Amino acid sequence: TSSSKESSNAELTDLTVLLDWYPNAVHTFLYAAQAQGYFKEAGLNVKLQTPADTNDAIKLVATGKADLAFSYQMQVAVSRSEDIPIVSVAAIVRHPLNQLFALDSAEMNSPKDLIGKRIGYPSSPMDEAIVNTMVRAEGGDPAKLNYVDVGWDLIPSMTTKKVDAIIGGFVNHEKLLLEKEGEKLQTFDPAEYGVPDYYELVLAASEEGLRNKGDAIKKFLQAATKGQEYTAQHPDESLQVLLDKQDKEFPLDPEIERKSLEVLLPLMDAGAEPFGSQTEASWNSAIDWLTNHQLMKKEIKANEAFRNL
Amino acid sequence: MSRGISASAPVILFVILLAICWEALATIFHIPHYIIPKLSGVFISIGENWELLAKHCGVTLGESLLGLGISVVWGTIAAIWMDSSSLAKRTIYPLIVMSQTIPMIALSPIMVMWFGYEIWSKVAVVVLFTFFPIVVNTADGFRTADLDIGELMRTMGTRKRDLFLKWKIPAALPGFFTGIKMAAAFSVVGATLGEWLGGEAGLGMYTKRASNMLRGEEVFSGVLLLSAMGILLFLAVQGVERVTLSYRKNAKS
Amino acid sequence: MSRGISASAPVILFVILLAICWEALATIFHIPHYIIPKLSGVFISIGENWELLAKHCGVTLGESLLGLGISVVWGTIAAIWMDSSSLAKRTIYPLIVMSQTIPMIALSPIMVMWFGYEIWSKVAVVVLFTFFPIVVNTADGFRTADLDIGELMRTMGTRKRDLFLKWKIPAALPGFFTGIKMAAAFSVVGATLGEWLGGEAGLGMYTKRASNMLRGEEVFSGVLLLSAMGILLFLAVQGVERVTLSYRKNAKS
Amino acid sequence: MNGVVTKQQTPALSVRGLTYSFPGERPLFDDLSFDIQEGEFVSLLAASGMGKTTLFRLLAGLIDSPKGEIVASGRQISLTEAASKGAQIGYMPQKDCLMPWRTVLDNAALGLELNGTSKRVARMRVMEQLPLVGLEGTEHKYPHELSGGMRQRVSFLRSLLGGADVLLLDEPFSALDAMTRINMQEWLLQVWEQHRKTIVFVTHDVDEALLLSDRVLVAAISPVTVLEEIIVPIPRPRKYETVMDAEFIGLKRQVLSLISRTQHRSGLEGESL
Amino acid sequence: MNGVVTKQQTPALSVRGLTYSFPGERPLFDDLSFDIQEGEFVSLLAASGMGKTTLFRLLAGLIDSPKGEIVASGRQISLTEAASKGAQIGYMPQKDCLMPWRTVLDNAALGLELNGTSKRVARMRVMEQLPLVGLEGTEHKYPHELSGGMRQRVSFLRSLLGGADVLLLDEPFSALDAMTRINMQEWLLQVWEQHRKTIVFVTHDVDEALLLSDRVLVAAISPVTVLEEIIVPIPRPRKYETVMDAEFIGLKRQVLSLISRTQHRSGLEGESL
Ligand SMILES: Nc1ncnc2c1ncn2[C@@H]1O[C@H](COP(=O)(O)OP(=O)(O)OP(=O)(O)O)[C@@H](O)[C@H]1O
Ligand SMILES: Nc1ncnc2c1ncn2[C@@H]1O[C@H](COP(=O)(O)OP(=O)(O)OP(=O)(O)O)[C@@H](O)[C@H]1O
Ligand SMILES: [Mg+2]
Ligand SMILES: [Mg+2]
Repeated sequence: TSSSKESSNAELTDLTVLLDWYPNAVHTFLYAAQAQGYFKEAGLNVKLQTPADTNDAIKLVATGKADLAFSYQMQVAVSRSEDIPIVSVAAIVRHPLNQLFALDSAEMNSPKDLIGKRIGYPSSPMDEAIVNTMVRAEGGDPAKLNYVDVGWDLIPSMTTKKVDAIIGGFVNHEKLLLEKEGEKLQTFDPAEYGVPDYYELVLAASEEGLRNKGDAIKKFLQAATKGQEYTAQHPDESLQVLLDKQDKEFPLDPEIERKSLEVLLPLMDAGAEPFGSQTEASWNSAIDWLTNHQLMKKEIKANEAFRNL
Repeated sequence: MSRGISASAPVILFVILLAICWEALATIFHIPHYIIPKLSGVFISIGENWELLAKHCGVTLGESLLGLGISVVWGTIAAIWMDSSSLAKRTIYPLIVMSQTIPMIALSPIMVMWFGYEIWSKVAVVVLFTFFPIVVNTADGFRTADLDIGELMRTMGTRKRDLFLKWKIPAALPGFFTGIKMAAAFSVVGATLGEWLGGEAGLGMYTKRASNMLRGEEVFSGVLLLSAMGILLFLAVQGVERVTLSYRKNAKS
Repeated sequence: MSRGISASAPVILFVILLAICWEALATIFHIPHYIIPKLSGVFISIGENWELLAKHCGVTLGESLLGLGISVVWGTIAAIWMDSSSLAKRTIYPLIVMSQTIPMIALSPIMVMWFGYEIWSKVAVVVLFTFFPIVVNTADGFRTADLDIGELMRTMGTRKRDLFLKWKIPAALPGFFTGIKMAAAFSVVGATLGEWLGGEAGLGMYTKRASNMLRGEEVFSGVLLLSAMGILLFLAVQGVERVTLSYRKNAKS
Repeated sequence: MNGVVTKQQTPALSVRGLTYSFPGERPLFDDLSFDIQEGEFVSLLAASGMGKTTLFRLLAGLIDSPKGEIVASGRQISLTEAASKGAQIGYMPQKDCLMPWRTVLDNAALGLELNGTSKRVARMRVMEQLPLVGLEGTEHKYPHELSGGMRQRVSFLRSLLGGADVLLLDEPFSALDAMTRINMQEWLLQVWEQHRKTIVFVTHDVDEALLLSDRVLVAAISPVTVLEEIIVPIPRPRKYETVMDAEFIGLKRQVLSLISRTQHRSGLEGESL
Repeated sequence: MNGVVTKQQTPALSVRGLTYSFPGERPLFDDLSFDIQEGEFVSLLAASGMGKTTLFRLLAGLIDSPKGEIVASGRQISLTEAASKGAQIGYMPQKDCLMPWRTVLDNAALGLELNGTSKRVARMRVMEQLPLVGLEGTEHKYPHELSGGMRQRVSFLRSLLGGADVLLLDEPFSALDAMTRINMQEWLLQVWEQHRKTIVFVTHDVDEALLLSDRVLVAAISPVTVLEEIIVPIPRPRKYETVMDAEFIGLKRQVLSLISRTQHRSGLEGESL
């Protein structure tokens, strides 16, 4: 594009962004921004990197090995209570993606029906707390739930009937994959059953990073916002950029990613607010919920956990 | 006894030194506690959670021992079989090598499908980790048994059983113990990995959960205990070896 | 050559049988393809993606070989050191055992911190996997060198260097090769695991992503290639061993 | 007793048309035939490297010979049968082949143990015999703590206690001093006479061969096609002074002249040193 | 040349007050002192298990003795020094100690190689000497393909080629037949005379000891406190017929009477078999 000429001679600032997972539809806006030259225009040289998991990503950002990392609102809160100095700078996906799944054949009407059944979850106490809340909201006794830690194998554990329901799967990924396999699913959104309607995906920076590279991060967010706007307007073109990029490493399934993006776009939309903006209310409710479930080692202040740049 | 202590003095000193370095470096270089927590913090965490840790220790130890036991029994049988039949050797050995080249985590759904989320999936992983060193080293022990002694026994009209009991087995014992020592060290890692594939209890699950909750001290207290468990298993086997192969000790002095 | 083929006939037959069973069972029992795909599907997937797979193969092979090379060099040096000084032995050996008892994935942030996301973090994992068998087996080889030959050489006024070159090294070679063979099998798993800790390329990354996408065929094509790579590395080392230790072959016939 | 008596019995060992060579080597034996009678004491003399040990291994069924036939006590010897046939043959190898993980006591008791004797009884019997081989007090030592000659004696004791009727002894006394050797010879003859064993004895000591044997077999030319036979008609019990007798010296000269025909770079007897 | 001449030179080996016992065992040597003169050929006779091999290992610096002093060519021998002192002493162990991964050629060349001789030259020299030990044509065999006597000869050749001035030979010919043994003896004497070596020779063969040596040292009583000395005044070159001479027989009787004092369950010479 024409704008790339102007910035090509200017000094570019390096910015490393750690993804939450391998590149997929949720990252489309970054690839779109990259392709449209928005980052370069903003004087940035953005490097996207896939870590082993988001726990690693947060630590690497906190130690300055990377500038930004995709993380989860709950994870940022817990990190801060563990004295890991990171701050959420943008809410990327504004609603829970992590929902409770059961096979249609399990014939559940409410999370309460889980009592006496087995629930698979991926080694995270947070997931247990979510289901407990959902069951309690329906008047059930969470103490009667059977949890099975299924590690990495959420889907196989359910389809081979080792468990009756799973928590930890995302509506924009696991659900789509299962449907593609011909399995009918029931999903229960935690937000509808007493869990705060938290931000699923956020971008986190370290306190130190904000001090030193605050400007660059701000510019990055502005460019990303443009990327998101572009994606919303041209979802297919944007997605194609991602798919083409990934073809060289590992081909993504275009059908799945397209559906995923369809699911994601409304959940990423901040409405009247600018893309990524966060509210103290959301943070307060998330922190309260975590505190109630004893998932926080110590109290933290909501207004320190996030910053709208 | 006192000799054992003086023999292990260097490594004890070294470990203490290491511990001091750990604490000092973590303090001096301000290494973030969530990357490497201070050793003191780890010990405090162990102290606070010792009841829970003891329970999880027991679970992991049980899985390790069970898996190790199965590997010892079946590994020895496989080694014996491989030694007694070249057909078996040419079939089993490549398969065992193959089993080691398969990145097991890729097969975790299969493990779970076959063995479920009970103790058996963990035991299966332990077996996968420990079978190989036992078979390889025991088979090696058999293979290097002094052929002249075997010939001599054959002239005495020795039955196959006695050839095994009185020639092959004593000759293979050193290799067998080397194998079990290696397997003992591996078994704990195997159990940990097994727990990561899904499990309710055990130190592996403890560290994974702690890691998901970003609690560095707890992760490291789990790791420390796992490592200690592995080393203790190793030392236990070494102790049995020392007693069993006492004739070798003399041979070296 | 023809002898080599007839010697490996049983295992080839067995593998073919295994392949047929795989295909048949997957078909008959309707096992979901993302848990165990049909073998034919796996081959089709390999055929479709072979260019990509070849690229990833190259990456993983490079990591494995680099790590293996480093382990061979440093493992041998460590074994030599342990053999020449009992202090070193009593210090290094427990540390090496310790290193094997630590569930490495628990330390992945440290690996990444120290070695970054480039090839070095993968190589580090490979080294962690392969160092141990090489050190243990080589040290064992040194330890079992015939002391009488060593004594004889000492009376000949042999310098330390020659004692090593002409006595210890030839005596340790069989153990050394056993160690490298085991390490070769492990190296590929190490590289895979390293890639799981974060990487852009390699068969490990390929299988991990495929597994996340529920693409069983692609997972298994990665696994199959990884396993083949491990076996080929193993066989390559075995080939070198056969040539180097030809005197032993005679000793057995 | 002497050689003439035993001649009338059935052969304990019978070799017919034996031909053998190690793969890729010159043949060691070519169409060799000979008999050892039951109860006979036969010595085998041949230069180093001519195949005595190999012959013993063939007789003991440790190597299969593609050509020729070896019959022990009426039974064909072959590799596959060897393991199952019971302790028909007691072989004392040239190397001592002691088990490093067994003490002197348990090494010597091996043959008895394998015969089905209980461990306790086997040990008791060994303990009784240890003084006879001059090893009293060493029962709890391991082989690496023994001198060469002591190892040889343990090996010898093990073979004798094995209980086989045919003994193949491969240079059993080569590492022993004169005195110890005499004791061993004495004891061996005692066992031979009491238990009516058949003994084939490899030695490089011509005096020893003549003093102990009914017959001396000499292999002179390689490949061995024939074993030259020298019957020792000296009556038993023999005395060590016998070596000075004219008859003995005559036999010795005969043996030495056979041996010196060996196709071998050879010094002649009486050559100057 | 004979023993009397060499007496006037400085000792090649000097042992003073040597006391040694294996840990937890009865002492083998107790305050033992003796000298070996430069250029001397000395044989050592002692019953099996009395400590000949142990003495050699002490002399070669392979065991450290806490008590007593061993001086070779004016230099104190100790364990720590042994490795660095260069090939002062050529030790031929009782076991052959051949390297299983080396051929006959390379095993025999070991000593030369370690002396700094190039591999090529070392091999050439071995190839020249192989016929002298009757091993021509076996140069590419591995030790396990050799007979016991052949292995012993390879080991002997290796020691001789090592180039040391003092040779400690521990039963070098025990596994050899009479003819081969004579050749080896001949060759050994040749080397000894040509290169002015000092040789200490362990054997159980009294004739061999007397025929080869300037002096015979006999250890009769264990623990060894003294080595009885018998000087062999027979002029060189000696002949094998010498064994029939009265002088020789007298010496032999002397040696045997010394040996028979050994505190050992002993049969007397001339006892009936
Ligand atoms: N495993 C083998 N492979 C090849 N050749 C062999 C093997 N074993 C022995 N030989 C050869 O066979 C020949 C006879 O060996 P054998 O051990 O039978 O001799 P021997 O008569 O017992 O000699 P010695 O008196 O030295 O013990 C030798 O030339 C030897 O090199
Ligand atoms: N490593 C050892 N540990 C304990 N005792 C030993 C050891 N080596 C040898 N001995 C003992 O020392 C004594 C002398 O052994 P040595 O080998 O020196 O005898 P030798 O005179 O060479 O006998 P031979 O003529 O049988 O070779 C023997 O009684 C033996 O048991
Ligand atoms: Mg022989
Ligand atoms: Mg000795």
